[in-house]
Amino acid sequence: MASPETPVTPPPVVLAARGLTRQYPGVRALDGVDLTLRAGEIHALLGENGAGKSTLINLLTGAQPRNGGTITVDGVEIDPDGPGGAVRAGIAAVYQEITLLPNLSVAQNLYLGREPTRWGLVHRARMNRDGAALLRRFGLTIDASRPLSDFSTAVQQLIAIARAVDLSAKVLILDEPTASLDTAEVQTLFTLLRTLRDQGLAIVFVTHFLDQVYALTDRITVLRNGRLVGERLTAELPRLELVAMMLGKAPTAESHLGRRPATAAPSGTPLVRAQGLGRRRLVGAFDAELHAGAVLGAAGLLGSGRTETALLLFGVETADQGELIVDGKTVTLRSPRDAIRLGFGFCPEDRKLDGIVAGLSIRENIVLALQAKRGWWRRLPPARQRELADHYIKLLDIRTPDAEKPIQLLSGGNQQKALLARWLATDPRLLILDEPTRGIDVGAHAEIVRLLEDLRDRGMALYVISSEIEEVAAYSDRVLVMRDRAPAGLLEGDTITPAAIVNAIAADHQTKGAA
Amino acid sequence: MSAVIQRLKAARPQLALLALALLVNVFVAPGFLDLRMQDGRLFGGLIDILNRGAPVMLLAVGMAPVIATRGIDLSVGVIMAIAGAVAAAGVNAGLAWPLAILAALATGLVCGLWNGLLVAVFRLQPIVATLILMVAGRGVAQLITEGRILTFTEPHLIAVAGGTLAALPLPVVLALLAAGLTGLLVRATALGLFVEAVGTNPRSSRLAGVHTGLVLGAVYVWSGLMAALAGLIATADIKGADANNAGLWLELDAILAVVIGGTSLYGGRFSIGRSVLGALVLQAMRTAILRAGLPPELNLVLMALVVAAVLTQQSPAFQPLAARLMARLKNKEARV
Amino acid sequence: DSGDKKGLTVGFSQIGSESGWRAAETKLARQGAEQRGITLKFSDAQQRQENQIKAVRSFIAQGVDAILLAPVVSSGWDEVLGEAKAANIPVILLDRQIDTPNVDLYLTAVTSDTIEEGRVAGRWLAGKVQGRDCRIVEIQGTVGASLVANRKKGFEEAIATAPNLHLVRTQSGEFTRAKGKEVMEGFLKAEAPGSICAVYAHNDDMMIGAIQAIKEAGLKPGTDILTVSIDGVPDIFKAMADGDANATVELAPDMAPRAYDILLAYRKDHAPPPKWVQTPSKLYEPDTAAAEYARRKDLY
Amino acid sequence: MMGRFVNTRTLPLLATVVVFVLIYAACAAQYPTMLGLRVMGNLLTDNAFLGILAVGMTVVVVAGGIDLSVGAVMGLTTVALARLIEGAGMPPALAFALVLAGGGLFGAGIGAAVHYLKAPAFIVTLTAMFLARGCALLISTDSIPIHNAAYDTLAGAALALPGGGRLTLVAGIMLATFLAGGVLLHGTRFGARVFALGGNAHFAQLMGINTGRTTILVHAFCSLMAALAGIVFSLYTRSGYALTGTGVELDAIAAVVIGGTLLTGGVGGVAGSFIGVLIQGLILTWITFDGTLSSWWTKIAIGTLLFAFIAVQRLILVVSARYGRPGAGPTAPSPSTRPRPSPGAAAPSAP
Ligand SMILES: Nc1ncnc2c1ncn2[C@@H]1O[C@H](COP(=O)(O)OP(=O)(O)OP(=O)(O)O)[C@@H](O)[C@H]1O
Ligand SMILES: Nc1ncnc2c1ncn2[C@@H]1O[C@H](COP(=O)(O)OP(=O)(O)OP(=O)(O)O)[C@@H](O)[C@H]1O
Ligand SMILES: [Mg+2]
Ligand SMILES: [Mg+2]
Repeated sequence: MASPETPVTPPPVVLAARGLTRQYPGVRALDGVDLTLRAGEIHALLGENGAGKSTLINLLTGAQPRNGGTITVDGVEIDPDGPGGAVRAGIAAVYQEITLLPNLSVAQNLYLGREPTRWGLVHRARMNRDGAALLRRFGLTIDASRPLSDFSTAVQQLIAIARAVDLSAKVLILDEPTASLDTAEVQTLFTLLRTLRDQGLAIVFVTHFLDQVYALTDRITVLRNGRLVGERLTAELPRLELVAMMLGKAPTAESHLGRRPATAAPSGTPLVRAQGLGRRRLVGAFDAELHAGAVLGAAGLLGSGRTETALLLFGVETADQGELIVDGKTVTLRSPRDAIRLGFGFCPEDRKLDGIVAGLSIRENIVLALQAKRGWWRRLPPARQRELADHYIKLLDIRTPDAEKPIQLLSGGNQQKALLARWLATDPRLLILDEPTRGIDVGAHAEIVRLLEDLRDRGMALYVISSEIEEVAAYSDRVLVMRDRAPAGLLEGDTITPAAIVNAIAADHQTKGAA
Repeated sequence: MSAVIQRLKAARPQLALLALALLVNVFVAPGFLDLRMQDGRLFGGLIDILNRGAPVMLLAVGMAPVIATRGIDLSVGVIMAIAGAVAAAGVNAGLAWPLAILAALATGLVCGLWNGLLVAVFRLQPIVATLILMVAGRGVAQLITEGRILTFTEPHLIAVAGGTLAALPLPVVLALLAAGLTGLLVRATALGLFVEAVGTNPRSSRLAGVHTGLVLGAVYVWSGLMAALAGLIATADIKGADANNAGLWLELDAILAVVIGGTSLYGGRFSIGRSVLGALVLQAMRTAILRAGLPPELNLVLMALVVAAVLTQQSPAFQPLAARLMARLKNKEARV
Repeated sequence: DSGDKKGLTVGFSQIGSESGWRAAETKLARQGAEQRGITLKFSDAQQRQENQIKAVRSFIAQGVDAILLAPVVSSGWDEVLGEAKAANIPVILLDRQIDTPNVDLYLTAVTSDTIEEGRVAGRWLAGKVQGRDCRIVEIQGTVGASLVANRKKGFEEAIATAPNLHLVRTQSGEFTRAKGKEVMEGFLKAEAPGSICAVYAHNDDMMIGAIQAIKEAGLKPGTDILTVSIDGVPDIFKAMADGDANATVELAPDMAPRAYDILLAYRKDHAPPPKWVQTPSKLYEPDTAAAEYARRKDLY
Repeated sequence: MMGRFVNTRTLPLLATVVVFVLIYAACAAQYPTMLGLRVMGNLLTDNAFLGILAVGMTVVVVAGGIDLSVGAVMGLTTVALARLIEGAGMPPALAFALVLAGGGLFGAGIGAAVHYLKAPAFIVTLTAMFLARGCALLISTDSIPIHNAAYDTLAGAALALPGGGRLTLVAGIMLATFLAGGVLLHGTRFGARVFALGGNAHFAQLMGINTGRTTILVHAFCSLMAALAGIVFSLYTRSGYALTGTGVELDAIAAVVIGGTLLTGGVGGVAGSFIGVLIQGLILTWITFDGTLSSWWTKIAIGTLLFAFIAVQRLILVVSARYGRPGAGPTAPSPSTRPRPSPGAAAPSAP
């Protein structure tokens, strides 16, 4: 754990927010919260899902109007009328969901609104050059003139960070920037953030990874239910106490994952078997066996093709080689509906684009897959829908006043839980989960892992893709390791340890390119 | 029961608008609200608005789900013309009237299927996909009538517009039935949910197992069917199929009605009932303008002003303003 | 592939196909061309002047022998007709006059007098009511369409001479049956029952719609409310024969055949025809309606 | 090598050009006169106003909006010009400046309504269309010829091309407008903002774009173009008429969409719209050259050709997506999990 030396005289306050309040219809998302940022510090903003972290950030940048409170920068009160105003005041932010524009090029995204010009026209060549140079500082060597949509979530995340870093004069705010990054990229980012800190920037850092909090930050502000719990120096706050601050109670026994394998090793005929399944230009042929009551984990670097294996298994993409055998019969999946009919479920990784149906209520989002499975004619009676929704809201502890709220009003982590509920409601035989714990807070994280184990023990087959290697190691019966869009190994039984997985992933680490 | 109250509450802005529009009518034509019974049929200003508004009500009933899927159907006016032409040509060629009506409805279905195919399977942008039929379809209708007004005397076909059922003009009954049936179809089954899901996020919906193509196709087919019914009414009303003018620009009325009914052109939530109210608001405004006795050169400007007022009233930016105004008024009252 | 042998090639830029009358004019243009061995290049402008200009330019580029133009508006033709003149292609206007300082741009115009049409209708009405007080309602064509002002003006001129005639309401029926019906319904509701004595419509289609509205209001068109309209389409003759309508002013749809004859004569003896060949605006009443209907019903 | 130029951005444009050339070749094979500079010159002159409208429309559509009022604004402009020059005796230059300013203001009003009322552009501009058309009719229901020496000079100004063809001033204005529109959209900061707005208005705002100002400017530009189109039309016909341009907005939208611009916003450009305009002009020219189609067959033919064109364009796109160059390394977008702004592919789209 890095323990930054505490300076004798506290550095000057750059930004002071006092009594920030945000009232949504029915929810007081933020209630009189204070935040003090000092020059040259990295400040962790922590709290459970729905605690109000993102809301606080939205108020700081003026992305949302506030119902009360003041913000001063360098002692001068500001009233940002929008992110544009905040940037002028020296504040830049990376929001929780990537808010870049997929229809623009990488360089255009980096320099939107402040493009270099020559003779009044945008100087494209220079913009692309500068953009590429900027990204190289983040370890990315890419052609900045290519459309943003060509790049993976991770790369986009880095681009968003690069943009904000380049924009921020005084304050840099990062809302869960590491959620979709892997270890190497996280290290690059941290090095850079430390440099920026040393140059006097104030950095706000939101995350659910406590390791990262201790590795990087100097000071911690904790929120709970929209209220300020306290501000502490990282070095002086023990881990357990921090968790207690966040949860409002002492953490239950294991906050750390121990390996709890299935009661019996998977054997016999698997429920689903993929043999040489693959698709040209998507992912190379891979084998996978999914047994009832067992977990197959998938590990790999970003862009290694784990998501693509899930897409083939769920019929989102149609395989053009190999075969898929379900219940001993070869099947061809042409659409997700085919997979659902076989009793599959799939929680995609990008919850905003592929997961939630934003305009609809939490209830409707939860029942959607089950209803689609039943067909349009056999509508679930409203009472049954409410019952289901309430059941899962309680089971998964989704923080919401009621099931009729539009789902986009939930905090990110709670949306993720609602999506899990959508598939649990269909009672699937095979559940495919792509990054199920991304953006989930410490408390909920353990709960979800316990839930997965529970599902497994009740006989469900699980295929879990996760970037959190410890987690994969903890609950998997087998681990499929992917590299460069092709399978790179299969770990089984006792050989599954975090170290072994890392080794398998990194077998030829040098080849890992930029993207 | 509470569901009904909830719906009425949701429809408050539309109901308020309708009341306002009717008030203007009363002002323009005294005795507008009188209802009288004659030969087993109700007569009166309100009935006129329902009756004249029936075609656009039908179009709006078909258009609302289309718009909810983030689509648009520009071809409904033309489908009206084609369906009318088919029915008229049918009875004039000696086809029995039920068959002629069926043929007209089937034509609407086929037109809708074509639109649905282009949107759902070929993935054309809805506005262009339906523009194709909008352009070519008028020609098809004219081809059937050879550019003339095909008049007919088949009494049953005429009764589609002139008949009476339960003391109401048949078009009113048909429009209300169609609205009711559609409402039932989307709300008593899961179709409504699927339509709204597909309109909000097609990718998520597909991943959740919704047959997005089928949903998309179905809404256009339904819209075509409703348009054909509207076409039958319009044709029966003038006892002739006017391929050149039937349904001309009515697609815009239908879209306006749906939007006044509170459905966003960006897809998602929709309401059949409120769309019908939207159509009635439009018709009431139109009737008022027609009867006001002002020079016809003013019609368009009046229409623009009225719609602008509606837009302002419905705008979210206006709501807090209105609330503040109301509060201030109340304060004043209290003080007085 | 034009101009082979001796046959003439004529381009015809028609306004569109917005009404039965227009369809009849087009049909007669085709038949007339066939009878005279003329190759007709037909172009439908769909109500748009720019399409007509495009069509005329295409005709010029193709080198047709003559151009018939039924202009959708009266102004804005100088440029393109100048091009036709430069290419030595005679242009004959059908249906409507154009507004130009340079009448050399076209050979002749075969049109009716649209103001006169309104006057004929007005005069007939004045004669019909014979000094009784009469409240008239008017159903106009599409606001802004070039006929509308003239048909209104002529009618107003004619009734201005009779102090007993009052034009009480006017509204646009957009030249269509459905709108004509809706407008008439409105008139009947807005005016005191039984107070409307006559209705004047700018075309027959709107009148047929209005007649239906009058009937549905429980009145007898032609008796309780007098009707007079313009065009002379078959259906109005039928209505007259049935006693539902009183009068129509004919606008002869055989403009193109007349133009062909003028053109052929001009090509033969090169004597320029008069600048305006006016078609008659004849008023028809129920007495001849049955016969006229029989004569016309296949023409349309 | 080609890879640099043929990418997801330029492919739809390329497909459009290919189809245009194919159609032109087919037409020319049937009517050799159509190859002449005269017909080509006419194509530019006769579609000049549509082209100018399409430039404005492209910008609005790229910004994620739509403008149904352009035809009416164009009509209003012609009448206003006729009234000002013919009725009030105003010098044309002043009248032009006045109507352009008026157009810009009108558009700014539309933009403000769209932004502040949060009303869909479709409905706001539909209302604006009623308003503009209504005002035009209030100014005059008759068509007013413009007799003015300067006007005649401007209207007649043309570059003679070989073969009896002419490149008229109005055609030149149109070409210049496309150029200017291209520079504005693809070369300036404003253009970048327009694309950002169309890509995702909310994200654009979070990235610091003043979306309100951009929306207002975009609509102001579109109406300005409509006013310019009105000037061009009034030069073209030397008159003003209230019903000018009825239904032209749909032609402009069709041209823009044919040109590969997505109605969902964020993707497109003016070059495609130019071809879109030419294709529509070509369809009409071919129908006139044919000269045998009845009124109804004309409509059916226009619709069918429009469909055929779009179908071929889609086919080219689909085929090249499937068999085209392999994905650019491991970071190629996976077809179904990424938002693909590939043209024409967006299934349901907001109008
Ligand atoms: N637009 C909105 N309308 C209503 N409620 C909202 C809205 N946005 C957020 N909320 C509510 O405000 C609360 C705080 O949400 P916020 O997104 O700030 O949480 P968070 O701490 O960032 O959580 P996470 O770790 O899951 O990202 C939540 O209860 C959420 O449901
Ligand atoms: N939802 C997505 N978001 C971003 N990029 C995606 C997505 N799905 C697929 N891709 C593309 O596919 C490539 C493969 O990366 P992808 O993220 O799918 O692999 P992965 O091994 O599943 O990684 P991750 O850890 O992100 O799940 C990416 O580089 C990206 O271009
Ligand atoms: Mg958050
Ligand atoms: Mg992935």
